[in-house]
Amino acid sequence: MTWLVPLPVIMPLLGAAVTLLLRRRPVLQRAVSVLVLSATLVVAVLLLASTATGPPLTVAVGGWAAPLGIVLVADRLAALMLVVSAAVTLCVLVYSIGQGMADGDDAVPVAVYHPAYLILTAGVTNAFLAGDLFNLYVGFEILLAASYVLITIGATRSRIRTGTTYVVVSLLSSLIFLTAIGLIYAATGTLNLAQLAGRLDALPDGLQLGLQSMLLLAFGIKAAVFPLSAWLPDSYPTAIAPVTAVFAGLLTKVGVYAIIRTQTLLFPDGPAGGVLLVAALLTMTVGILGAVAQSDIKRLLSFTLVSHIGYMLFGIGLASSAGLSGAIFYVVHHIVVQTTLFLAAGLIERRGGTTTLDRLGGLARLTPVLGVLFFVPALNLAGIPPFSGFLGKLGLLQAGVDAGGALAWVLVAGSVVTSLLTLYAIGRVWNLAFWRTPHASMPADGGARAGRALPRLMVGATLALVVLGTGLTVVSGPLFDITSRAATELRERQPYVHAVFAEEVP
Amino acid sequence: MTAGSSAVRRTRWRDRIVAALVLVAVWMLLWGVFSWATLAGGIVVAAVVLKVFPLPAVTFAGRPHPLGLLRFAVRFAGDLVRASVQLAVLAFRLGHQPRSAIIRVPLRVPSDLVLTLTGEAVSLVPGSLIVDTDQASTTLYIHVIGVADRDAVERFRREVYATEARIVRAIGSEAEIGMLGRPVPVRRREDS
Amino acid sequence: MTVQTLADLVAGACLVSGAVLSLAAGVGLLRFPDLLSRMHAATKPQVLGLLLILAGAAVRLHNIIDVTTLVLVGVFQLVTAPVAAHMVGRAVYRAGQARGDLLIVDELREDRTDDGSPAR
Amino acid sequence: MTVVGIIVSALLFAAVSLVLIRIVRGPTTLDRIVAVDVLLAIVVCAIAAEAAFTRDATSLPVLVVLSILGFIGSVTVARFSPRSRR
Amino acid sequence: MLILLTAHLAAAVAAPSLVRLLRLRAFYVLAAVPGAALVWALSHTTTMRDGHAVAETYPWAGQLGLDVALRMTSLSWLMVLLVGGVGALALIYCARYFDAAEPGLARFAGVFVGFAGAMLGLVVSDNLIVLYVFWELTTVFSYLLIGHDAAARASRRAALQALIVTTLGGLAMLVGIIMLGEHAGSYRWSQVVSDLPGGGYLAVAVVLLLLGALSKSAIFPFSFWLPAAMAAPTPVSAYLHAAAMVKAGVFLVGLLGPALAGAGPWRPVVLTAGAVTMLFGGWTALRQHDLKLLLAYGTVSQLGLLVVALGAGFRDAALAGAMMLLAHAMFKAALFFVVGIIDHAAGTRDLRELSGLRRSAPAVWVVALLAALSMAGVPPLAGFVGKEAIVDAFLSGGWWEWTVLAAVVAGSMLTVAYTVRFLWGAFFDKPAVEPRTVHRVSWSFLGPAALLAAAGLAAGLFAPVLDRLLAGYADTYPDAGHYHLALWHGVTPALALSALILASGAALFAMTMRTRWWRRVRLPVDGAAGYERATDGLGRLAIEVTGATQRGSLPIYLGTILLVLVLLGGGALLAAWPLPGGFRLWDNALQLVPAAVLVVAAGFATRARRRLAAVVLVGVTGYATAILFILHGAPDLALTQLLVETCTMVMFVLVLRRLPGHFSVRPLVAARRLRVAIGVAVGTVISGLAYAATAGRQAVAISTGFPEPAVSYGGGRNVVNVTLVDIRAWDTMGEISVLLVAAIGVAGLVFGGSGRLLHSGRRPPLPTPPRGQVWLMAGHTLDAGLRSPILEVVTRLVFHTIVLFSIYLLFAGHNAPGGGFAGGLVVGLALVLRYLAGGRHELAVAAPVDAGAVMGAGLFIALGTGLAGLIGGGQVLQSTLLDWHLPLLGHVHFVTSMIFDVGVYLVVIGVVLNILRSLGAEVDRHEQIQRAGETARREKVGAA
Amino acid sequence: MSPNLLLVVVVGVLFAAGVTLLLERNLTRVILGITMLGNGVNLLILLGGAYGGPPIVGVTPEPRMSDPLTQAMILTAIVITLGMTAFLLAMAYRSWLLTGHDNVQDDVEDRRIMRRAERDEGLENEDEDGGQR
Ligand code: NA
Ligand code: NA
Repeated sequence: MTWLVPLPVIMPLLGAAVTLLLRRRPVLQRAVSVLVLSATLVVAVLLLASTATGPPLTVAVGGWAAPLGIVLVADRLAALMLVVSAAVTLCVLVYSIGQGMADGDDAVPVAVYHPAYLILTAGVTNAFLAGDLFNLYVGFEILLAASYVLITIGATRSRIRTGTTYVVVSLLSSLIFLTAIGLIYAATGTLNLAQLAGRLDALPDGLQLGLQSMLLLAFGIKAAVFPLSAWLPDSYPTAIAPVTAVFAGLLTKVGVYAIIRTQTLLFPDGPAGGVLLVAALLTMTVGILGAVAQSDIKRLLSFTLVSHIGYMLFGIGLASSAGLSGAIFYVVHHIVVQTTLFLAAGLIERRGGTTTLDRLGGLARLTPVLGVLFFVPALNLAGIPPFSGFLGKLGLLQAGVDAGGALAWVLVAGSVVTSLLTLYAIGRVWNLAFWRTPHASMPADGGARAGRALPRLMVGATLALVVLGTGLTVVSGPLFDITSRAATELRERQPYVHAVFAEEVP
Repeated sequence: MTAGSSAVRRTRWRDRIVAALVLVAVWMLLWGVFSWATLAGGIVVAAVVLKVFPLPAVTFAGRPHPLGLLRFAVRFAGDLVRASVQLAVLAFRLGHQPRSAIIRVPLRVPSDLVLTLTGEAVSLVPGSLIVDTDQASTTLYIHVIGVADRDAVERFRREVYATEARIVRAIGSEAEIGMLGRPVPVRRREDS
Repeated sequence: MTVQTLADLVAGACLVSGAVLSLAAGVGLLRFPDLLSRMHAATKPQVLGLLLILAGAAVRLHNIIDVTTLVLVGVFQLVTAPVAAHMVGRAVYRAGQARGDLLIVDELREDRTDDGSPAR
Repeated sequence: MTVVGIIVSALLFAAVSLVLIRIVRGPTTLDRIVAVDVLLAIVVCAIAAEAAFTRDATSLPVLVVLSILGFIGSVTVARFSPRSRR
Repeated sequence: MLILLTAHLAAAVAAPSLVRLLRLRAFYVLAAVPGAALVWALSHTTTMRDGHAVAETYPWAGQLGLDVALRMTSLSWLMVLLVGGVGALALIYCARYFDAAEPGLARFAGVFVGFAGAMLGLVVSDNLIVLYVFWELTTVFSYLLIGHDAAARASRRAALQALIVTTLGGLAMLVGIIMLGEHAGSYRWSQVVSDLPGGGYLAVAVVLLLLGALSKSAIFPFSFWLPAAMAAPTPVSAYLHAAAMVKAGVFLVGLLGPALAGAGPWRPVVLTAGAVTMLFGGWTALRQHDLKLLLAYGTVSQLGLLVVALGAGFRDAALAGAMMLLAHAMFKAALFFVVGIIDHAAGTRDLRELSGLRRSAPAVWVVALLAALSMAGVPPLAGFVGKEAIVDAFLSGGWWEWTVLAAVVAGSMLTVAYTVRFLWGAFFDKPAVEPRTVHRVSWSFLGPAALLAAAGLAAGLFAPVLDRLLAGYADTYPDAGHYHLALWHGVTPALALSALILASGAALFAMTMRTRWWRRVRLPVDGAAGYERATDGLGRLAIEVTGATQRGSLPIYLGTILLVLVLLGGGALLAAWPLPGGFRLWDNALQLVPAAVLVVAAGFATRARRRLAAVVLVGVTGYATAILFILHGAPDLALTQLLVETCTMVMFVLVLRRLPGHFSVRPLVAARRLRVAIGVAVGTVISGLAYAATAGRQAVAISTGFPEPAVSYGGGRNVVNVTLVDIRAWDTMGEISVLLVAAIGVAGLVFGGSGRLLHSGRRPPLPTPPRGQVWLMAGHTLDAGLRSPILEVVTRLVFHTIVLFSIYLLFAGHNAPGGGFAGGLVVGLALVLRYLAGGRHELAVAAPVDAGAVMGAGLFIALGTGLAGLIGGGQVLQSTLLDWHLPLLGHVHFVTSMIFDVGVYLVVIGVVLNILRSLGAEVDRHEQIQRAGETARREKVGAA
Repeated sequence: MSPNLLLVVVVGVLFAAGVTLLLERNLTRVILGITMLGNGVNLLILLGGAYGGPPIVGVTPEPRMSDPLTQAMILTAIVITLGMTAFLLAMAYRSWLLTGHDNVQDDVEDRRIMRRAERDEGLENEDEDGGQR
């Protein structure tokens, strides 16, 4: 089975190479991309099937056994993230193909889009699989570099303006991450995560705190944790819909993943847990107030994105098995749902010509299918039962109540308030964009005449994600089994360390 | 195929082989190992480089003249040392503002290669600098520092012609060497 | 006096004189009144100074692999340095940075056309 | 050789300092570019001198790179510097 | 039960198609589903009479304590009857109420059935979380139902208001549920009751649970959302008020009461809120003109009564409450149906405009009368039985009970008064009003109302039967009650109070007809205004917080991040203080030279006002860094750094040639100082951390284990290169992907949003070169003023040599400084030279292969060696050492990882080429186009 | 390991200067700031590895070798920085092409909300009927 482990990175990169070579054959490019990501999904599912009950799978790249070389580790958390990310990226890819075909690829130059998208995917999977701190950095760089390209695709004025914010902030976070790596290597002489787990423990507390803060800072920017989050709502919404969707859904979660990984493996008893809880509270509340204040659907969704990162931090900050399990479940849920909502927002933009609440209206009647595609994931996001958002929140609230303590109770309250305000924000969108009498600028004939008919492939991809998000409710039992086993594995640390050092040194 | 075209082909092959030989030589110098393996590698690499990046052939009208080359090298080294010392002195001399001039030197041999090599040689010697060139008339415009008066300027002009002559005598063809005997070209555009 | 000591002496002399030429360049670069004059100062460490130091290094390393490399370095430097000087000098002149008051004659000005290049 | 080393280092350091002043002062970009050219030449000298003192040739490829490609920077600036200052 | 729920779900999903197929008749079909629930419940009547429960359990998410545990006991049985019965009737009513052309009818039908299903699930859930799930589902469905007529602003606002208020309560309840569930270790109510916490924990949980129940049931101060929800179509109102939604809260009070009524805050909260609601609702109902609103406030009042009864905490009150619950469902649904009929028939619901309906619609009048009298509590109707039982229950008690009794009596008087007002307003002749002519009301339209009104009569008459069935619930209270439901208990104080209520209620109505002063009496607290204030306040808060945190300015965002860095890092340094000693000033005194240069250049770079000056100064720091690398023993780094520095310089110049020479913005002094301050703080903290981290190293670096296997396993002596192409080849693979994608991005940005990206396309043929020696393929295409024969000739002479050198670096790299990166960059710079000497056409011919293809091929090769290792049975990127002894050539040593390095080499070439094509050639083209445009303009101006 | 104080100072200076430039509004300065920060980080990584001779077997004895791993990391970082610089420069160019300058502009939507906050206003687009406006 271990031979499968590098494939989720290798295959998309290979796809990128092939699509570059096929840059004049759009049809083939699309086929290669879909094929590659489908295969990645299959591999991810196989990895999850193996690790769900078994030990982590590891690969010493090039035969250079840990700690000398780079080791790739697929444990439960990583495998789960791989599955979700592969599924989401595949759906978004199909959506963007639909969009590209409908637009004659004017808005999405295929020659750039497919290689960049596939490289983005490879970066994400690499970050999940990295068992080496510097390789984690490289994974981040891959996905970030690709994201810079994708967020500025089309190079319009607004995309350049907002893209600059995104790129510069991300570059700063990369620099901070690299600084952290330099400091950690200086202090420990190793990069291997499993080995770091032991060596960091031996360092004095103050130094540990310094190293931990630098990592948290770097990942906190990527995950959009308040007060490091303000860049996100400014930069995501202007990109093309599939890009915004996959960024919002996936990229922030890679940051969250990195926080989970380093917090549990490297700093399990680190002194920054309380900081995380405070950050969680602020992220939740400031984020959702931002959402309430917005008058554009995509910006509003971006703020809810920030806000709900707070939920995940809440679980991580609790550091209990239940908290981590809830956080991981929430990550999975949020990847799917936030992506879906941004795809739906893309459809809204297509149908209504805008995502500004000022000028939208009557979508529920004009395009009922769009109503379903938005309403269901919106309720899911707001944590309305029986959707997965509710289940994730439930897990976190249970963990919070179990933990007790003033801060935990404040966070329970904060979570509840955030949930309500999310519903309020979503409800406003629904009332204005979907229920209100259509604005005069809205074409009434299903959009066909104005060229605003919704391409089937786009609707289909969004629908698939809606179904996937709803399906999380049905499989929540087994899924929570996996997340709680993943949480246990994370907290025990030993399974990971043993798996890494099982290989022989060359 | 005419005889003329086959002659052209022969010339082209000769140019290619010369180019390849230069590359192989550089290759050997880079490795510093003079073995058959290095040589073989050099030939392969040179061939690949020339094939992948084609460039117009450099056609030498003449051939290297060892004596001329030696004469040129010795004179060049002498000039180099002399000028460097002069200029260093100039630099350290406080309170002195050196005067300079920009002069036109239309070369006698109408060849880009001669133009370039003369220009390089002149440039390499401290105190003179190619400010501009005119390809059509093979003219160098040279900035000279440390010239006190018109006489010094003319002296320098003669030195440039001497350098041109040494270069042509080192690598030029018979025809080119013959051109050196021509009078120094005069200015064509007095009306400007 | 062994061969070794003699070699070191030669190398030392080369190195020190090369360094002196570099310093002279620095001084000239700072003191010469206009840019074209400074450019002449710049030539010294690029040519003679460098050649001297390379020679010094060659004496010290006296290993065929390294000496060949040093020869190449010297050749490459001799080929490329004048090009840079020429291109910069041309730009300086065309940008009007050549100080006319320091020039005894300027024969290029007589020949210049609108686009900066000399007449054909 | 140590004495030579110290002398050479001091001379090169002094040279670098003067060049740096020119780089900072300018006043034009071309001034700075000329100074950078000199700086690079001094760097080549320094690396070669270091190789000479330590008898360690590993940095020679760096010299080759500098000697064959170092001029590209200034040629680029010169090539694209504005026609006149106006 | 799961089958019933599934049937509801299926029907809800199928409903839209069904409506499209059968139009209005579809409602009859759909009515069968809640009808089936009714029938199913009735079939379990004997089970309930015997005090047994019906239970089913299905697994869901065990980790969360979630299982679909369904359990029907006496109280839930009653609720199933109501939910199913009223639901079925409401659907039947819909078939007549709606016009076939009603917009959104298909969706409406589905949502309605879903709503019924959610309500059904709610009442039969034993797992409290599952109950909450259905609870919220009813909220969502009611949101959609209330907003059915979404074109009306009032509808939308009312729907959102109901959604928010009930969800607020619901979330509080959820926390309460979790508190109880986590304590008990189970979420099944049947198990939670056996392991209740105590003290403040329980009190908090109880308050939270009640918050949910009371907000759902529109109890004061949450009453305001229910009347506003009148915007919904009448069948929805009927269902919402009679059996669903609001009844959920009442049901929850009833469900929790037996176990939690003893908890501290329960009775004060429930009784106070219920009593106030009762009075407030009745009082407000009394002055409504809209019949529907009158009924709605009536519901509010009745809900108060129900909450008081079911939450009082003892058996008799609970029994009375259950009876009242049943009675209310029947008469309230019937009355709403009637209002809907009146609205349809007369075209208005305003009682000031209605007159003479008693005569023109006698059947409606009879049905309405029957239901209304039940509401007023007139014997022998169900309402009477329930109300008398309540009065009786509170007669025997302490201070709380007497107070509540007074409220109940007063509230009932108000009920009588607004009942009379309803009847008078809807049906009686009014002198000043023109009698309404109405069209005939069909029996099928009136049927559901009639049926419910009749059921109210039957329930009154057969009260003792109900007594046995409902006692099953009431007896779950620990205290021993004595009361039995019946029409006649003899002459009791309760009977006297009932008579008093009826009489004074009628008098109150008469008073309201004569005087007006009471109209000015208002409750000091207005929930609706509170909601408005809250949402306004929320909006303000959101704007203020967002305005303060979301500044929209990149420098502020970066500054914030860096300040956090200073705080966290500085804090860590303080914690680590004092830092260990044992430092060295330097490793090598020569380091002082580049260090000094670097510091000076860095300082001046921040102050430079010219773009290129800043670039040059930063470049100097880069060169100084390279020298520091060499002095540290890192020639590979120095090599790459110098090449990169040159490339960077070229790129800067290529871009900055188009930008103005000076920075346009001159920063303010204060802002500049702040920036410097942050910079110094960051520098200090990073220095401190770097010091602390380095000084803190105890363990041996893993890289000390590199050199030996680098030779034996990696086949190379240059450990850095072996690290790059073998030990950490995986990183390198990622790194070339980064480069590649960045280069694609550069092209994307420069070429703009066109699909031509990376396509070299068909080039127009170049002009034929002039005769004579040609040095470059396209040098002659360059402007005469830009050409330089010296540059061309030298380029021609050294180009191949540079490329050759790059190949040397590529292959020598395994054992000496060099490698694929350096080699690729060298080729890239060679191409730069071609471009500089010959212009953009020269670049195009210099590399006739497409940059994308070069990059793609390079990546492909690198990945190929990775996969080759895997396919060869080893690990991914595993390399193989090959040693041959060849005749003549001698020993040939080869490592497959060198092929990987070739991939790297190609990618880097492609990257530089691509960047050059974009920032160089394409920008040239832009410039040419722009200049051509300017020339054309100038000529036009000149001609004019 | 005993830290090299000179490098520690140099790293600090590069960070300070880099941050000062990074916080500017002008994209060219920002890019330069990032370049300097990149150099600073690279030297910081270098600082954390052993000092010594070039890590080439046969040239430097093993115990005296400088740390090859930090060098591999720095090499990767240098090359990545090159790619990023190219990309940012292209952004600056594009920005100039579209707007005539390369200054980073503030976000329009955020500014609007800040203005509302200053004027003590509430939410925009209260629920009105779109058709009626
Ligand atoms: Na010269
Ligand atoms: Na390998």
